[in-house]
Parts: sequence; C-alpha cells; structure tokens
Amino acid sequence: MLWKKQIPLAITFITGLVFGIQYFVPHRTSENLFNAYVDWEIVIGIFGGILAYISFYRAHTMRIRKKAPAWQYSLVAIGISLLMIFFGFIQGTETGTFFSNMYFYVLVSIEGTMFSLLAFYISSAAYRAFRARSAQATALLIAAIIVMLGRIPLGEQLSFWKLIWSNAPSFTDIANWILNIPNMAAKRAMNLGIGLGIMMLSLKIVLGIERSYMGSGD
Amino acid sequence: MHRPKVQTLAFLAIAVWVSMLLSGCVQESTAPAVPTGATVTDIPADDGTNILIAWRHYKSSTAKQYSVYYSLSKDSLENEDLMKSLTPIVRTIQTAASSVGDTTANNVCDLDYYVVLDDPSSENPRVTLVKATNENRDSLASIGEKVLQVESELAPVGQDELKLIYAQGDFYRVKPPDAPGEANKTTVENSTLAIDSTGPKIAEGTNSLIFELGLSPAEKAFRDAEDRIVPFDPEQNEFFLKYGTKILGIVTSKSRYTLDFDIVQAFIRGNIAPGQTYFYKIVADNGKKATASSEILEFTPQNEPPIPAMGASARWDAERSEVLFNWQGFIPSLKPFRDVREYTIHKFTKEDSACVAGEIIGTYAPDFTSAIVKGEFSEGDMFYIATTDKSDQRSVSQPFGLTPFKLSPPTLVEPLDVVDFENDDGGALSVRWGVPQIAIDIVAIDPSPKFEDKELGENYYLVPTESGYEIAHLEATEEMPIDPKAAPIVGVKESKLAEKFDVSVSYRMFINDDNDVLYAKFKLDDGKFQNDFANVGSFKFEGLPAGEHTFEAVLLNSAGKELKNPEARVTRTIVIDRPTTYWDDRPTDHLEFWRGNAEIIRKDTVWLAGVPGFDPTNRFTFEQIGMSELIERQIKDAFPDSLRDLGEYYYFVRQVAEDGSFTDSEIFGPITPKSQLYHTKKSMVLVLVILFIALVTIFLKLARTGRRFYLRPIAGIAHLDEALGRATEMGRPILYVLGLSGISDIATLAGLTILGRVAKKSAEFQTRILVPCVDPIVMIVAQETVKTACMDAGRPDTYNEDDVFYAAGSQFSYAAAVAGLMVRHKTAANFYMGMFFAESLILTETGSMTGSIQIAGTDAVTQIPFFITTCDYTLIGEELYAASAYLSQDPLQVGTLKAQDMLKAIYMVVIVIGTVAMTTGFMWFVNLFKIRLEQ
Amino acid sequence: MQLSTNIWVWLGVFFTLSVLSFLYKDNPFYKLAEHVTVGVSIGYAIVLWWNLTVYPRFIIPVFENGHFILIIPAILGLMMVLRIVPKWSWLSRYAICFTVGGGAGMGIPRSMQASVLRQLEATMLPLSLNSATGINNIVIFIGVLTVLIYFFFSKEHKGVFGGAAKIGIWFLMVGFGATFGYTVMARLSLFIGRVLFILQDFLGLNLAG
Amino acid sequence: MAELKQEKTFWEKLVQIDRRFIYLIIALAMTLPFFFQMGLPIPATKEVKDIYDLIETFKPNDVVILSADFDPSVSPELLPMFDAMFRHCLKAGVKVIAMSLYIQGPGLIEPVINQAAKDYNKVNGIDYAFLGWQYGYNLVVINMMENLKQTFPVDYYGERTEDLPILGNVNNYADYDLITSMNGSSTYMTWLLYAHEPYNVPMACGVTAVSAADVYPYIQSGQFIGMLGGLKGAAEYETLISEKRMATMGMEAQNWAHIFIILFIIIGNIGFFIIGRKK
Repeated sequence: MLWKKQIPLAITFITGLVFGIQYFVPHRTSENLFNAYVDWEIVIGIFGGILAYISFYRAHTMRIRKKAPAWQYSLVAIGISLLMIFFGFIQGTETGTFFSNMYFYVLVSIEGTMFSLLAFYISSAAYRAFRARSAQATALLIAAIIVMLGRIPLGEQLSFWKLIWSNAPSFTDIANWILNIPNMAAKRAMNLGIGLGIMMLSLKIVLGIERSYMGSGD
Repeated sequence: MHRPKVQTLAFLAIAVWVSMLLSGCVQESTAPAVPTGATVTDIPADDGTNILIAWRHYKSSTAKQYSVYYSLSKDSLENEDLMKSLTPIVRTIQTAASSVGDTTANNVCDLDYYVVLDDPSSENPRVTLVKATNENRDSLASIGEKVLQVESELAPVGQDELKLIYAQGDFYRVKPPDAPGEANKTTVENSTLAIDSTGPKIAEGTNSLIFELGLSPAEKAFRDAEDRIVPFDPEQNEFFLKYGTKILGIVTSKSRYTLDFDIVQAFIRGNIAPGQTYFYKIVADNGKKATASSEILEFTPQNEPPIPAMGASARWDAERSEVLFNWQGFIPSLKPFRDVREYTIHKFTKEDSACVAGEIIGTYAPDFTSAIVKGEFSEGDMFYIATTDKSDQRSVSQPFGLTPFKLSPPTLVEPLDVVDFENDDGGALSVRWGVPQIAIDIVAIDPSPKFEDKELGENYYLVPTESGYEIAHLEATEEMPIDPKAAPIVGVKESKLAEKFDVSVSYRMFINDDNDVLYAKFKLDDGKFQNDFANVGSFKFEGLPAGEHTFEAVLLNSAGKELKNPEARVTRTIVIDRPTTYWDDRPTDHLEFWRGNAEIIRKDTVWLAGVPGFDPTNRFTFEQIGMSELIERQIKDAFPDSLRDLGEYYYFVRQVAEDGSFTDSEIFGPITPKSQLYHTKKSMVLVLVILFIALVTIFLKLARTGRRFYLRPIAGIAHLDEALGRATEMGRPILYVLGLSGISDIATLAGLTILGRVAKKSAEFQTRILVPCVDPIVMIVAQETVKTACMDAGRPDTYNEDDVFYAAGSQFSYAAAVAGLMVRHKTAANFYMGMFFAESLILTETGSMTGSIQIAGTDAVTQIPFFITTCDYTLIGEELYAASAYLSQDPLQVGTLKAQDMLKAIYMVVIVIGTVAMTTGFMWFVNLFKIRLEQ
Repeated sequence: MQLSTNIWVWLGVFFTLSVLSFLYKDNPFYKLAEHVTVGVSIGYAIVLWWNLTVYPRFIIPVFENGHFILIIPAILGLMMVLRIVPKWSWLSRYAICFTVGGGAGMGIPRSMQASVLRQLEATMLPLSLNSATGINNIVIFIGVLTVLIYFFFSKEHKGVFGGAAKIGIWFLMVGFGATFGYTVMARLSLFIGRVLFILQDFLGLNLAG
Repeated sequence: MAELKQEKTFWEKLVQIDRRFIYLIIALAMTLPFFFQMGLPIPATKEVKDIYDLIETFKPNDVVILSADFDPSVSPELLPMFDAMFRHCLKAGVKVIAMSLYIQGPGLIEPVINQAAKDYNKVNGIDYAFLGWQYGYNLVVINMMENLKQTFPVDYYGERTEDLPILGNVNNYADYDLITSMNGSSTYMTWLLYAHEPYNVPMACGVTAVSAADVYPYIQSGQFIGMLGGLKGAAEYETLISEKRMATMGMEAQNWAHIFIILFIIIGNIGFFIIGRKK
C-alpha cells in the first residue's frame, strides 16, 4: 500500500509544490533545479516512448496469434512498420528515400483523406440536419453563414448592397467584426472558465484528489 | 465474410512494397571531387597562431564533409594510420537540397557552341565557349567538344555515364524575351514639369513627377540581341541578372562540366606555433565511405609585429593645458585576433629618430583609442604612439605634432547609475542613465493621389545627374551615340496637390527600467488628449485638411499622470501642404561603457607593463563592453556562464562629444550581481493563485463535511426526463453515447453520472437503453453504472449486459456502427454526453433523420455548435459538469463547482472595476494586472 | 496534362480512393488503409525517435560526454514501460507521478498568468459612445460579463441576473456560429487538399496558370 | 400509419433526397472550380497582415522560428501556411528555423522546405535551419528558451547544431524575434504559457479554421501578434508575398463549396418549416 500508493502520491505532491513555487523564484538554484528537471523529464519521456511501441506490437501480434477477425490487417500493419524501420535506418530519411516517400505519399494521403471525409458528412448534415430549431439556433446559423461568406473571396462580390451604398460594410467586414468583437467576448469568457477547469484539475492532481492518471489497480 | 478476399488483398499489398524496394531505392555512392584551389592566409598582426585555409567545393560534388589534417611531419599525412591519430578541422557542407531529380536542362545544340579547355590536364581547367562559324567549325571540333545542354540547375550526381569535369568559368545564357518588358517608373519628388521655349524642364515645385521610361539604349541592345551564351561582364551586372540565366553546368556528348563552386574556409586557431612549417591535406568525404584528398601542402604561421597606430592626432587646448590624443588602434574586423598588450604615447625628439627612447606620457590598455593628458605642452612638441604586443614586439606610428584646439568635454548625463538587474538569477548588471524623454515622427501622405498626364514630344530622355535628373532631347547620330544611362521617356504624369492628407504620428520613448513610464497621450491642434492605451506607439488622423497643424504629446506614468520633466513633452507645429515626413532628432548622448573585473581581465590577459592585472583605481585596466544605442537608455550587461559569479564588478562610463573630446564618470563599484529570491512582478499571479487554492480547499472541505450547497436547476435535466417519457410512449429503445475519450476525462465522468440517472428512470419505465462504447474501460464502468441504476430502480431484471457493449475502436468505424444501430433499432431518444470529436456530425445527422429526440452535452467547444443545430437540447460546456454535480450531489463535484463559481464572481468584479478605472483614466488598478516579464 | 509516372503518386491515389470508398460503406480497402497508416506512423515514429532523441539526447551525452546522471531518469523511463507487466505496473507510478506532479505544479501559476491575468487585463477597456472602438469595447465588456454570468451556477437565472444570462446565451450563439462557419470551412479545405493532390500530382494538370 | 402511406410532397421528397446525391454535388463543387478559376482578389485581414508586416521590418540577422506542430490529418490547411511563411522569411532574408513539436511534423514540411530553398536558392544551415522534432512538447519549448542547441543537439539531417553557421549566435529566447506555431489543436497555448509569457518572445500562430475562432481573445490581448486562420489565412499570406500557390488555388474551390453548403442549409430549413407546418 505504502509503496504502491502513498509514496507515489507524495512524489506528485512534492514535485507539484516545488515547481509551483519555482515559478516565483528567479534565484539561480531554482533556475538550475528547473532546467535539471526538464532535462530529466525529456529523458524519461524518451524511454516512456518504448511503451507505445511495445503495446502496438503486442496488440497486433496478439490479434494474429488469436486469429482474431481480419487478423491479416495486423500482419500488414506490423510488416509495414518493420519495412519503415528497416529502410529508415539503412537508407536514411531524406526526401526521395523509401522512408520519406512512404510517409509523404502513403501516410499523408490516407490520413489527409480520412478527415476529408468530413467534408461530405458536413455537407449532407448541412442539408438534412442543421435546423434552426430555436431562435438561438437561428442566430447561430446566421452568424455561421455570415462568417462562411466573409471568409471566401466571393463574399466581397456577393455583398450586393454595396452597389447602392458603396462604403457599406461587406460580408467580409461584418464577418471580421463578428469574429473580433462578439465572438471574441464569448470565447474569452469561456476560456476563463476552461482555464479555471485546467487549473482545478492540476490542483486536484497535486493535492492527490484526482488519481485516475495513476492507472487502475490498487 | 470476405476473409479470402481480404487475405489476397493483404498479401498483394505486401507484394507491392517488396517490388517497390527493388525499384530505384538503391543509390551507388559517387566519389567526391578532389579539393583544389587551396589558399592559405596568415592572419596579419596576430600572435602567429591563426591560419585560414580556403579551397573550392563544387556544388555538384558529393562531398558532405571536409577534414583538414595538419602536422609538423610530412609523412604523418602520407601514412593513413598515422593520419588517424591527428585531429582534423572538420567543415560539414550544408548541401542545398539536392533537387528531387528535375533539372531545367535546355538543349543548345543549334546554338552551336564548343567547349575549349585552357589546359585539359589540370584538376579544374578553365572553360572558354566558342561559337562555331563555317570556317572554324572543323578545327573547333578537333580541339573541343560540342555543347549539347547548359544547365541552370545542377543535376543530381551519378545520373548518367558522362565524365565529370570540375571546371571554372562564369557564363550566362541570354535569350531575347518574347514579351516586351513593361516600362519602369521613376518618381521625382517635390518638382513640377515646366515647359518653356527651350523645351521641358524639371523645375522646383511642390508636385511629384512620375516618368515612365523605356529601356535605355544599352539595355535594349543587350536584351534584343540573339539567343547566346556569353561570359559574365560585371559592367553590365544588372542586365545579366535581369535577362540572363547563370550556367552552372555544361553537357557535351562526352563529359559533364560543372562550373559552380563555393569557397570553403577552415580556421586553425591556437595549437599551432609561430614560425614552424606545417604540412596539411584536405580530405573530402561523401558520408558514404568514398573520399578524395588534395595533395600535401604547407603553411608557416608568423607572429607579426602589431599594426602601428594609425591616424594619430594630438589636439591641444592651451588654456585647459590638456591634450586630447586620438588614434586608430586596430583594424576592427581583425579584433578577434588582436595581439596588443598596450599602447604607449611617447614624446618625439630629433635625437631619437628611431622612436625607441621617447619619454612615456601615458600607457593604455588595448581597448583605448583616445586619451586626455594634462600637463605643460608647447608649440612644436612632437609625439609618437608605440604599440606593443604580448611577445614584446613593438611598432611605432608616424610622429605627429600638436594642433591647437578648443576642447569642449560634454557634461555627463544625469542621472547615471549602475544597478543590479531586478528579478533575475544574478546573471546581469545594468547601467542606466537619463530622464524620460519623448520624440515624435510625423508622416503625411496623400491618401488618393491624382495625376495628370503631360505631353512630351519624341526623343526625350531622362538623364540621371549628380543633383537628380534632367530631361534632354537627344538624337542618336553616327558620331555621337546616346549616353547609355539615359532612358527614353514614354510618358510623364504630374501629381495634383491634395487638400486632405492622412497623417500618422508615431512617438518614441527614451526610457529605462527605473523610469515609471507607461505610454504617451496625444493631442492634435486644440482637440482632446487621447491615450495610447494599447501601446501602439502611433496615432492616425485621416483626411486632415492641408495647412498648419500642432501636434502635442506627453508621457504618462503608471498612475496615468503626466510626467513633469520638460523632456517628457513635445509640441511641434508643422505645415502640411504636400506629402511630408518630419522627424524629431533623437537624444544624442554617445556613451561608452567600460567594465573591470579582476577575474575577467586576467582571463583575457589584458595586462599593462607595470600594472599587475586589473586595478579598480586605474581606468586603463578596464575593458570596453559596449556603446549606447538609440532608444534604450540602459544597457544590460548579461554575463554568459563563463563570466558569471566572478566577485566584484566595476564600471565607468565615458561620454564622447561630437569633436571626440570626452568626459569620464567616476568608477562605480564594487558591485556584485544578486540572485533574487522572489520575482516582484509576479505578485499578482501569486495573490490569485493563493486565492484560488484557498477557495478550492475551503469548498472541498465544506462539501466533504456534508455541507449542502445551492446549485441552480439545470434546464437540460428536465428535457432528459421528457425525452425518456416520449421513448416509453413509443415503446422504442433509447441510445446513450458516452463520447470518444477515456475514463480520465471529466466529460466522460459527467456523462457516466448522467447515465446513472437516465438508466434508473428507463429501468422504472422499463425502456431498453443501448450504450455503445469505444473505450473498454469506459464500457466496464458503464455496465456497472447501468446495473446499479437498475438495482436502485428495484428492477434488476431489466438489466441486460449485452446492451452496454463495445462497438468499435476507431473514430469513424464507431460512428458508422452507432449510426447503423439508430437505424436498426429506430431509437426514440439519443443522448450524447461526454467528449466528442468530428464524428458527432455523423451521429446526430443520422439521429435527426430517424426522427429521434436528441439531447447532447459536451465541453468540446468545436462540436457544441453542431449539437445545438442538430439536437433538441444541448448542455453547453460547464453545464455538463453542473448537471452531473447537481444529479450526483457528490461533494467533490459540487465543491469544485462552487469554488469555480466564486472565482468567476471575483473575475466579474475585477473586470467591472478595471473597466471603470480604465474609462476614468484611473490607471493604478489596471496596472496591478499588467505583467510584462521583459526579455 | 500528363499522368504521373511516379509509382508513389499512384500509391497515394490508390489509398486516397480506398479511404473515400468509406463513404459508400465500411470495406476492406478502408480497413487496409487504416492499418497501413498505423504501420507507417509507428515505423516512422520509431526511426525519428531513435535518430533525433535517443541517440543525440541520451547515448551521446551519457556514453561520450559522460553525463551518467542521466541514467537515473532513463531508469525511471523504463519503469514507466513496466506498466505493461501487471505484476510490476505499480512501479510505473513513480515515473508517472514525477512527471504529472511537476507538470501540474508548473501549470497552475502559468495558466493563471497567461489565460487569466492577461485575459482579465485585456478586458479592461475604456468605454465610450463617441468612437467605434469605444462602442466595440462596450460590446466586449457586456459580452464577457454576461457569458460569465451564464456559466454561474450558484444563483438561479431570475430577474436582472436572468436577463444578463439571456444576453449571454446570445453572445455564446454568435460565438458558436463563428466556430461553426470556420469549422465547415476547415472540413471542406481538407478535401480540397486531396483534390489538388489528385489533379496536380497525379493527373499532372497545371492549375497555377 | 395512414400518414406514412400518404403521397410524399415535393418538399418531403427534396428533404429526404439520397445523401449520395449531395456527396456528388459537393464533390463537383470542390473540383470543377479548378478548371474555371475566377482569380478573385484575396485581401489580407489585419490578423494576417500584422505578421507579414512584422517580418518585413526584420533585419537579416533576426531569427524567426516556424514550428509545424501538426500531423497529416490537417496538413491541407496548415502546410500552405508554413509554405507561405517559410518562403516569406527566405525572401526577407531573415534567419528562419523550422522545427516541430509533433513527431509527424518534420516529414510533412521537409519537401516544402526543400522546394522553397531551391526556388530561392537558399542553403540549409546558412540561410535556414531544419531542426526536425524533439520529444516533449512543453518541455521542448521550456528547454529551447534556455538553450536551443542543447534542446536540438542535431538537426533533421543529423548534423550537429553547433556546426550550423546560421545558429552561430542563436542560443536562447533573447535571440528569437518571432515564433510562429502552426497547429491543428491548441498547441499554441503551450507556446503561450512557456515561451511568450515568461520570456515575452513575440508570438504568432497559424491554426486550422476549426480552432481559429477561439484564438481571437489572445490576439486582442496582444499575446499573439497575429493569426493565420485556415486555408483563407494561408491564401491571404500568399497574396501578401504575391505568390499564387496551394492555398490561393484552394480558395477557388472553397468559394463554391461554401455557397453550396449555405444553399443546402437554406433549402433544408425551408423544407423543415414547410413540413413542420403541415404536421
């Protein structure tokens, strides 16, 4: 118990306290302490990295051994990762190498496209789901539309009223105003709240109230 | 299902890669070019331990790294193993990204040029390109090779089988451009175009003229000549850059000539002894085990005597009976290699024409280049300055005489002080001087300049002259061709005077950290003063009518009060009748800063004959650390780690006047920089942090001790029940989504709390509840939650473990799975409580298509808008936590929430007070919250 | 227009299409793409991890410059790896606590400065009715205050307070509207990026003209 | 039940139209514009111009750090930003240092850097440095404020950073004149917390349009000099450096995509209300 809980919590508390105070102390010793800590952290993290890699290979070899449904994909994943490592070390990582091509043409294509699917979902959602259900939702949609018009070159052209009154604000101007004034205000208030939340979490961690980061088990 | 298909696919994929490995992933390593053209430069007037070696690096060479090996014995360079023992000077070459393969090679066969080498045997022959004519073609073919391609961009090495030749030559390909270049413009300010009997003139005036110019004859000739390859001609530099493309490589049927090389330099500093003869060798390495080395060469560093003092002068002020000596001690660019121990000023006498025995007037450390000597001098006195280096070599300046002069030493700036730098780790001291001062610059521009076209006849040229430009009417004739600099005038525009101007006034504050100055406030004519709250540093006035205007600016202190000292206020009245720029002249105190510290001075071995090391009472043992810059009225003497913690530091400041005469301050010190224990500028942060911690701990305590707090009812909860009711009526299941993130996420936890409530109610109504999960741990917890909820509702029978299940691992697959779920089960109500990402769209869209009631709650700011537009009700951000706290009444959650509320309340109060203070110009409160931690 | 001859480009297109096929329904091609990504990114990560961190930041300092002290954090790092061994997983807590604790401690005052103090300061603006800025400042003032009120849970939204909260929700909605519009923009940009890839790199069209 | 059998009205049909049809429309809306480009001007907004102007005022020895803190999933938006700013820095002849807090960053920007370097024939290590990636997010930031070369012992190509001429006298925060982080999440907060606030290093950021709206408070408070928001931001920057590249082209499609989305929303809602009234 002591070794598995109290001492770790004590460590959290002490490091937390020390580096909370350190912020207010410009003294050389505190500087050195801080820099030393950072150096250590980096090394720790570097080795922590192993964790991710091991668990990756564990997970996939497991699936292959268990012949889990569609286990062949795991085979692909592992095989390719090994290829990457092999060529990364043999051939280097400069442009034009297998390594960088794999990355730039394969990985970028896939990940880029995965999220570009959203372009389609959002368009169908726009058509079928985005509804002005309430006054507020209406306000939201209107603001959204203005911003969308304000952020494209065409927005200027579409500000038809400028034909009559040439120095009236165009969509772009209105959008900029919305973004810089009301939006800014709303977001600031929210950020203040969010900032509080973050500090709250940190404090709970230091005080040992929040422990989920320690992982499950006794 | 489609297992076989998948299998084949997978292995097919593997096969694709294996094939790819074989395709062009292999590079053979070409040996780098032999380093050539090595030159040795011995640094003049040094202590003979510095040598600069330079050689050619051809950009197309594969060399990645050059190592210069040097040794006293020749054979240690000839013998590989011995060479290993030497430590070379290494220069890595930062190869410009070798292009991914595309080279803008262009074929020049039909231009019919031939490469001729001056001596083909040499390592880097010099290339001449000769255009073939019918007469000489055959002879050329015999001595040279026909040029097939010229490259303006180097091809990657080892592409073709051609023989690589690293040659020299500077050629450009010049093609007549197909498009006629557009006329270039020249503007002549403050003038008008006067046309009288003699023709047009550029006369004094308030307008500005814009001349559109055609190409000058010379440029036209260069541009329109036929497609050609010409050796570079510095005379016509800009033409070459404009119309030519540099040739870096020449390709013939046999060989590939590379012309483009950099000069690489390597310094050998220290660890060589003067007078010795060293052998050296340059080895190029391509990083792939292939090397090429130059032949063995040699150098002999010399310890030259110092450079004699130059431009020495002695200015004599008879009634002050002072002489101001000035001399140019050392060539600034050679400072790092300076080998000087001291300067001595001697009396010069006829007898001592060799300048060895002159009576010494003064001795000065190497940093000094001027001195004021008191004493009785008489007409015709002569002096010379001797420079002695560390090895007692001596060189003397030309003898020079007194020149009568009126010395006017400046009065020292007030106040002047050296202080420990605040809030640092004891790594810096700071010299500060002067009182706060302001200066303004005024720029008036014509917002919408109007021009009218002026008519000029044919053959008018704009000719640049010393004073500016003049217009000349020229006719090209055989005997007198047109001055190549003159350019034909295509069109002239003359500006009309504007009535309104856009004026921007920017101000400069000359201050240091000891001054309490915030920013300036500003007044135009007799308008109201306006403050520069945002520290923009400038004010703009649009459409200011032409005429006389008065600008007034004054500095304010942190309390928003005007500074009292006169320098802190400017009032300028200027006439704006044309685009104008007005500049206040800046304060001109020219200060030199001198530092003395026993340790450092020893380190740098500055040492005067007779003076042991550093002497705090003797200015001449100080070293100069810098000069005053324009704006900052302080310098921060920040010590690098090597100069830190060296005990006591001394300073003095020398103020130099225009005429070179100067005044020295008293010597400040001893000062030792201190390492502060508390950062004074962070006090406000400290206060808030303490407040924060206090509130949180108090409220958590109270909540733990069972104190119930009031929380306002959250509208969302009512909607939850309503939706449940509807689901029960329709007898369809409800869907509860906990979001994508893990158990440690507050949102997920809140989601689980609310799930408890929903599950309980649904158990009472006997409505089926589906909970698809992403995170296995979340799933387990969810199962527990639902189970207990059913227990509490007294209907354990309604709990069905398979309804809380693992749907899919990855974002989109999960979305797809859940969407499918909605469609299959026609869920009557969907709840989304937790952390969501882009997938929220897919879910809610399907939900709204299946016509189910949807209620969402998340703190994912970017997803909230989509929930609001697609769901019937949305718990926004912290409302989610609030709801969960409200339902659970868990002391931890409630306490947290209350503490946050209290802090929000404080924020609100601060904002209100602050705004009032700002509006009423009541600055001190606002300044409590201003923290700028300076660099 | 000429079709790319670069096998890699073809590969890129193949995977682009495999992923897009998900629009129709979840299918083997999509799954393949999904796993290829995982494979590539892990391989990529491991190589960079070694080249840029382990070697220069640990091997060199320790074994060449002899900063043996760094072995201690290395051990802590390895303890972190023990997380995957259930029996020893508790050892990982020492490393984690060291990291998390320090991070949390550093975070509090810094967030206080950056996202509270500076923000409060920036909200203290001079109000006035006779200049555009002045009026904007009023809007900002009201906006920030009312939204803060909306997220204030210790008092029921009634009377003046309720009114303020109502104004607050409108500000929120405009703010979310902005986010909404921008987000739509973002999503579309992503696909446009892929279209450009196919048109330029694959079909070799010169669009810049 | 009876209702369901009833003949569907025009609006109901319209609203329940097959989603694939919508996909097709939007796909066309994002592809065709490239063949009929309008080349509309893209005037720069203040947030973007401020960054540009600042860099314009820089002298040759000033240092700009561009941190590409993103991965491929958002590169279509952020890579053009990096590209434009990097080119501007090369053009302006300032020292520019490219780096990344995300391990996937370097692979993305390397080709871009090479291309730009080639176009302006600048040399790695002399005109710019490419430090690649280092583990530790905020730790890296903290560390490099104190000592750059210790934080990045080697650059992306494995050269020792001591040997890079460009880094000759670039050591710590005092030498950085502008830091710009392009990031797809809220990594800009890391920079704000650990670079701008304690050391007052001027900061700007490039963010995906998704988080663009959240950055305005930090611009207004002066913590950021400016911001590039999404593809538009990048396009604006390209206009400023007068180079028509990826982003500017992208805007051609963006135009129509937006128009169609807006049309969808409007039609959808009209349908929604008409049907609503009928029920």
